[in-house]
Amino acid sequence: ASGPTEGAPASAGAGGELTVLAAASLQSPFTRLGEVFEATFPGTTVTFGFAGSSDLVAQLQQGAPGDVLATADTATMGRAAADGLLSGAAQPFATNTMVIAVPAGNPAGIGAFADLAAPDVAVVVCAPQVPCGAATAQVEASTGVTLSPVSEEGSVTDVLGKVSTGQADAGVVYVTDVAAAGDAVEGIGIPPDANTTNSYPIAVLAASGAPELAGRFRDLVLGAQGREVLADAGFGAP
Amino acid sequence: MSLHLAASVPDRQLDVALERPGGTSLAVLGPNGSGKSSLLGVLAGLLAPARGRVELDGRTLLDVDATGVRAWVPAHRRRVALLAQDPLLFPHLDVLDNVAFGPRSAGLPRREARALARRWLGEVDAGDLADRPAHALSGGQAQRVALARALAAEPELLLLDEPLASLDVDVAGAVRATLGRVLAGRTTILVTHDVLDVALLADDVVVLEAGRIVEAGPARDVMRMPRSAFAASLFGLNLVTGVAIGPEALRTPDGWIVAGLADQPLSQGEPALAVFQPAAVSVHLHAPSGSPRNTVAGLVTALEPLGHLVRVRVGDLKADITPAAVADLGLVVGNRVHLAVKAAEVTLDPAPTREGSPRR
Amino acid sequence: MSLHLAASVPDRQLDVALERPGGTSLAVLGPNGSGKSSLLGVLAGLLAPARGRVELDGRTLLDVDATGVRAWVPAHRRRVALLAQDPLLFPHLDVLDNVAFGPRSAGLPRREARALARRWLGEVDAGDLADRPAHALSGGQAQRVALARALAAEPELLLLDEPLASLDVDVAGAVRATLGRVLAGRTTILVTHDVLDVALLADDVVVLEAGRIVEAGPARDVMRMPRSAFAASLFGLNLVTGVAIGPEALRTPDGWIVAGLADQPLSQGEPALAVFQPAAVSVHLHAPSGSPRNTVAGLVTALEPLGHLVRVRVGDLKADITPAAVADLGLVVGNRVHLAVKAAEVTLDPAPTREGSPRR
Amino acid sequence: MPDSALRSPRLRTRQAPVGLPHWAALPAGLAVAFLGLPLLAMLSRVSWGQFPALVTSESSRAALALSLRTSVAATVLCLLLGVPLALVLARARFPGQHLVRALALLPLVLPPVVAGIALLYTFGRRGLLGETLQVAGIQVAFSTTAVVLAQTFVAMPFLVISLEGALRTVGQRYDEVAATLGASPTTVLRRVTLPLLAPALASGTVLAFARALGEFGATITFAGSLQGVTRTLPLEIYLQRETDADAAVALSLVLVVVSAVVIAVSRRTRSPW
Amino acid sequence: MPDSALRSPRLRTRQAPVGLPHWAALPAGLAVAFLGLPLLAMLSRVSWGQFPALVTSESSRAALALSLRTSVAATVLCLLLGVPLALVLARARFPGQHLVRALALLPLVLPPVVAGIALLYTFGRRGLLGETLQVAGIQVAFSTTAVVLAQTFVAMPFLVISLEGALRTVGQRYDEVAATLGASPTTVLRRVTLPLLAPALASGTVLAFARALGEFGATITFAGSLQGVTRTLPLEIYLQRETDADAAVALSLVLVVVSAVVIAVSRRTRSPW
Ligand SMILES: Nc1ncnc2c1ncn2[C@@H]1O[C@H](COP(=O)(O)OP(=O)(O)OP(=O)(O)O)[C@@H](O)[C@H]1O
Ligand SMILES: Nc1ncnc2c1ncn2[C@@H]1O[C@H](COP(=O)(O)OP(=O)(O)OP(=O)(O)O)[C@@H](O)[C@H]1O
Ligand SMILES: [Mg+2]
Ligand SMILES: [Mg+2]
Repeated sequence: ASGPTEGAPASAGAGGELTVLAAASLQSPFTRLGEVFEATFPGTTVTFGFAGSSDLVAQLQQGAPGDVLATADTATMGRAAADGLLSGAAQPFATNTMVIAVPAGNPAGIGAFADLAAPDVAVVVCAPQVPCGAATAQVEASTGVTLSPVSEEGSVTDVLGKVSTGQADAGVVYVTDVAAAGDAVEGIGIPPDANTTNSYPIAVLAASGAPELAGRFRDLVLGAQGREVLADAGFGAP
Repeated sequence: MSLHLAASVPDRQLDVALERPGGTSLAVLGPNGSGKSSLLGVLAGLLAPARGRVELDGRTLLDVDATGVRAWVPAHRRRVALLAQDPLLFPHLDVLDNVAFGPRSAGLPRREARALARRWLGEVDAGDLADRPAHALSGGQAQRVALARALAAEPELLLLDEPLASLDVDVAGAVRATLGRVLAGRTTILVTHDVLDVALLADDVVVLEAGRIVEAGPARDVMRMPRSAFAASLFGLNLVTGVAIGPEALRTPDGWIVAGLADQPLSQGEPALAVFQPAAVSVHLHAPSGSPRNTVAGLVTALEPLGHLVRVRVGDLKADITPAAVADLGLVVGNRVHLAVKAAEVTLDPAPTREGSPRR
Repeated sequence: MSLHLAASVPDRQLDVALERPGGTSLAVLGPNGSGKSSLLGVLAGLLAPARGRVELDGRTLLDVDATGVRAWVPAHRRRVALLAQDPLLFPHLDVLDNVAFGPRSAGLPRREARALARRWLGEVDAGDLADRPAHALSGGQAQRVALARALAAEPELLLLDEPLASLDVDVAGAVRATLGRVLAGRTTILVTHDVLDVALLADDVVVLEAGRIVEAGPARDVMRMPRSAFAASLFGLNLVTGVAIGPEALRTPDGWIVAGLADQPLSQGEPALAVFQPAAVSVHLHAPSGSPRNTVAGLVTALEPLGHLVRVRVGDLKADITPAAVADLGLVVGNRVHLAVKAAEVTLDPAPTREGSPRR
Repeated sequence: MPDSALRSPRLRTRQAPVGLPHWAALPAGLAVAFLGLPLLAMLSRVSWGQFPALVTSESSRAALALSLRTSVAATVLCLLLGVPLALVLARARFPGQHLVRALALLPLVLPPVVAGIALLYTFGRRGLLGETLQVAGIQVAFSTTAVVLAQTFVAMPFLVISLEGALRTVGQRYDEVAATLGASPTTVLRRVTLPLLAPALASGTVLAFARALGEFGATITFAGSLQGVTRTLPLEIYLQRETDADAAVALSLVLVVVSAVVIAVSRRTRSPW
Repeated sequence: MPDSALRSPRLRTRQAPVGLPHWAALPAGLAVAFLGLPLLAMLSRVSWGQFPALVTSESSRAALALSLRTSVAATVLCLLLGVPLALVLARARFPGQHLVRALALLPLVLPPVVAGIALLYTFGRRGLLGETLQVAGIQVAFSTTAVVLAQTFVAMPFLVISLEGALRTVGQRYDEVAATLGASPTTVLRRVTLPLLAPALASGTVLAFARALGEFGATITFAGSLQGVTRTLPLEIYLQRETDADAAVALSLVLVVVSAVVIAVSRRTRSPW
């Protein structure tokens, strides 16, 4: 089947179009890396498709065109691999850990994870069905603190939204989310022994019409420049 | 070139059959709710009869029998135009475009359709309304425009439902003259409550009562000698029914004996009817001496002006006398009077059968 | 207990003022589009005049002057009921509930309102329609129900816009009698195109033309001696205008000299009018010998049946003669004839001023 | 019989309808196919064995019950506020009317998530009215009330706009007649205007109810997602989808069935003329 | 002047309107407040300094352009398919009519994300029509076409339902008159039915356009989120919100302005009666 680069020279190097499908939380670092990539390989155009990881895999299963896939957890990437969507194995390029997000000024005076269990604190977390919720559950298990959240959201963005507007007193999110959210929220760390680490894998897609170029983008992400940009956004090393 | 109709619409209690030679006009008379508009609806294709058959100039417009619908030409392909009782001008078009609607639908270009519309508006004395929005008209103006719209469609069969009902006297006279000219040679069916319409516009008449034709015949015959109470009342004649008690006399259920002239002698014991002009009836305060024939007593129920005469109503009977006579007699409502009519003024006829007695 | 109205509605070219004693009925006559319905609309509160004032029994219903709206009672608090030209029965209610609408709105419990509604339906001969859905009525049936609905509202001022226009003869007669009874002592304004309504239902008459009152007076005076062409035409009278050439004669613009009788002598050179009955006009094929006064020649434009007479139209003039006379003269449309009227049959009067000449 | 073809246009009613153009069947059929095929596709993917368990699971039942309760409440709120607004927009004349009409459309164009944010800005703890409400002891955040507010906000325009269009189409001749018969504006509204509008009112209500029932973005943003309190069926479906898209589709069928029932009921209560 | 109060009910039109009940102003005002306060709250949060840069960024402009193109295309599709469907539903009688009417409501109750899944099941590579389309060389999913289809799918019911309600409210007396004047069903439709429905048609179209413009869930599922190809303004706003909720709100104001323009235009083209 012909890919999105149909009509363009198939050989990598100068010219070509690249479609990168990436988890929504990767939006800002990947956008920067895209600019870097376009500067390094003049004449290439990188188009991003950002969405939730499971959305992306579902779309690929239904034939969405793409050259590179980067997800926010290994489970969804595993689904893609199982479906034979990948060309070669996926490689981890970043990690993320959990953090407590509180509104600017920390009005409820949260100091540690255990404070979240206080009855008058409105805590929001991700639902266990989504990756960040699974991670939160692990933190609960390892700290022995049982939360009674006022809401179990479907995505980190929703948790963050509640916190940044002051609607909730605290939420459990990824470190990178707090970094991206700016002044509206503050992060309160969870000790590494109680925390969980979640790994971001990247892979070239089997249906890619420009596998070579796709490989170069993957290499950029995995390389030093990629590491730097990702670290700026709060991601940890793989 | 002719129209054949037979239809029964049980919902409306309508069950009629009629046959019209092409190019003639028929007036349909009858009380409110007798089915006149429904009859037009069947012809126009707006009302589907349970059974019936309509043929116009050899085309079968409608054929429904017990086995189902065998033929059905939809309204827009019947070439039958209907002026309904309610003007229903298209509210989103101006007057000119309302009238031009039929010609435009027939495929005429806009300019020509408008020119035609202007002509028809002129015919109904509404030329100056052309540029008005349709909703900014008075009742009578709207009716004139609706009439022009129906005429402008130039149909093979024209159906007019009380076309002149809300027109003022002067315009009604003028439009009636126009219609007289326009309808000549055109197959038309006209529903009306107005004697003048019958006299001036109709070749023939049918009278509907409760969905049945109770009388049918040439307009001048029906006007002269109606056989239904409704027609007699409409044409301002006195009609009395009873049983023949001789070749030239009948007795009413009340016991009144009416003598008169009969074209053919009545058969004794058979139902018969007598018709006479209100002007032929004289009013007396005391039973007139001399021959007591054709005299009946009763109470005056109403006194109505009628041109330069006064109409005295005594029950169902009417007598037209001069205002001077009213004054001389000192008549007021409630007076007991005696009505008399000369036998020479009374026409006697066998009573119609239930289905009416079409004279053709 | 009286009504005062002064209103001008420039959009409808309406500019009228009138004063009514309570308990009387006024017939409003006039050509289509002359503003009759608009006048009722102003009284009912459906049409806002640019300027005007309406007072009913001392209550100010409306007062608009150049400075703005000084008083405005909304329609539902005016106690003015309007029977509009279009029946507009509520399509979602049955007939009985349509009629009961007014009483219910006045606060009557459902049972009583329905009982009242049933009574009024009976009055207009529509008692058997009570349970019909409102949309399943014939035109005349709907009009009767609408009339019952307006009457059932028992208003202080009742406005009727052509209440009998589409009723059949028998029902029209019966309803007219009912109205005569119902309207007695009730302040009513009645728009009509029918002479009988004026004769039987109205105390007084105004004639509107192009939004102005051109004639006003007691019904019997206007019927006998109309001063507007429209009223003359409506009441079937001949009306001729001209300039007085003597105390008891006038000359028309055409040069016809008409002599007659005048209540007060005419002043020479002033406008004057002459009124006479069509029945007083005789028709001749040749100029009658003898005194040539009051004779005019013209072409026959129409022959219409009129009861037991025939109406001969010669231009604007009408002559009623017997069918026998028509046959004797061999009259057909287009004949040149001479019309003559005896001076003793002609009433002369000074012509009305532009604003009409109310006789009170 | 050779003429059986002639009988095909059966006239079922006495009142012969004016025919629709024949060609209208083609686009209408296309529309039906376009709307119907996805339903078919959904049905073909449902694993019917799993279906009963999925649909009767505690979380599903809680979500459905909550959805029904909140959607009904939101629809009632829409009627109480939206009908008067539609009347005022269609019948009154006042300065700033265009603005108000535009305002009534606002929630339609706002992405639901943004609508949720805007509601947070308004009724949230730190929102415009937040403090006032807090002082009054009203806690909107993370409550079922918040769900109802979110649904009302997104659903009201459907009622208002479709009702206003219909009001303009009917005109007010019958209202005038009623007024001359002495009916006060309230009586006119109750006994004439609204009954005459019954079909449009019914479709507007169905639209609003359906929109409330399907509401997702504003709810999750403004009210959160807690089983039995704020997690309506669409939110439940969204969560299910994270683990099993086919299960989410199966659950959506429940919404389809509910909507079918609503339509059936709204048809039945429609006035008969 | 002491009587100035008396002058307040100004009669601006000759046709004196039948008054609305006074109390209607209260709920209508509440409705306006309920719809308007969130807008105010939004406006108060926008950092106007950032606004121009945000709104004119390349990605925003691309998203807005795409949104407008696709929404217009979807609205046209809705009209082409939806108007005939509404006509058939309101005017024709056929077996299964209730089913079709229910079908027309379906996309209303389906959570948009599920609608997107259903569309994928239909037009996706492994969908019902997927193979057929693939053989024909047509790739629907994840293209701009997919955006238009998703928007059409969710927006059509708005047009159909509001139009059907209005059609039932107007009745067909004028259509009958037109037929007796010789107008074919097509002519009747074009010259009578649709012009008479103008107000309802306008509000239905506005509803459909607005729904298409705000569409998010079905688009992201069925079409993806590729800049310039499938990333419409709501998707762009969603992405913005990942990092900066206030930026997302500011961007939504663009949608609000676009909708205001659409309403203004739809008012202008409305027939004048
Ligand atoms: N739309 C309708 N649905 C059901 N019945 C109707 C409908 N219209 C009229 N009818 C009934 O059918 C019968 C015939 O009505 P039709 O309108 O034909 O009478 P008509 O002779 O035209 O009377 P009118 O002189 O009052 O116009 C009446 O009993 C009437 O009540
Ligand atoms: N809704 C309207 N908008 C604008 N002008 C109107 C409207 N209705 C009537 N007119 C115009 O106002 C004038 C007066 O109309 P009105 O309806 O009062 O006449 P009318 O005397 O009742 O006539 P008719 O005997 O035909 O009913 C006419 O020129 C008419 O065209
Ligand atoms: Mg009729
Ligand atoms: Mg009038």
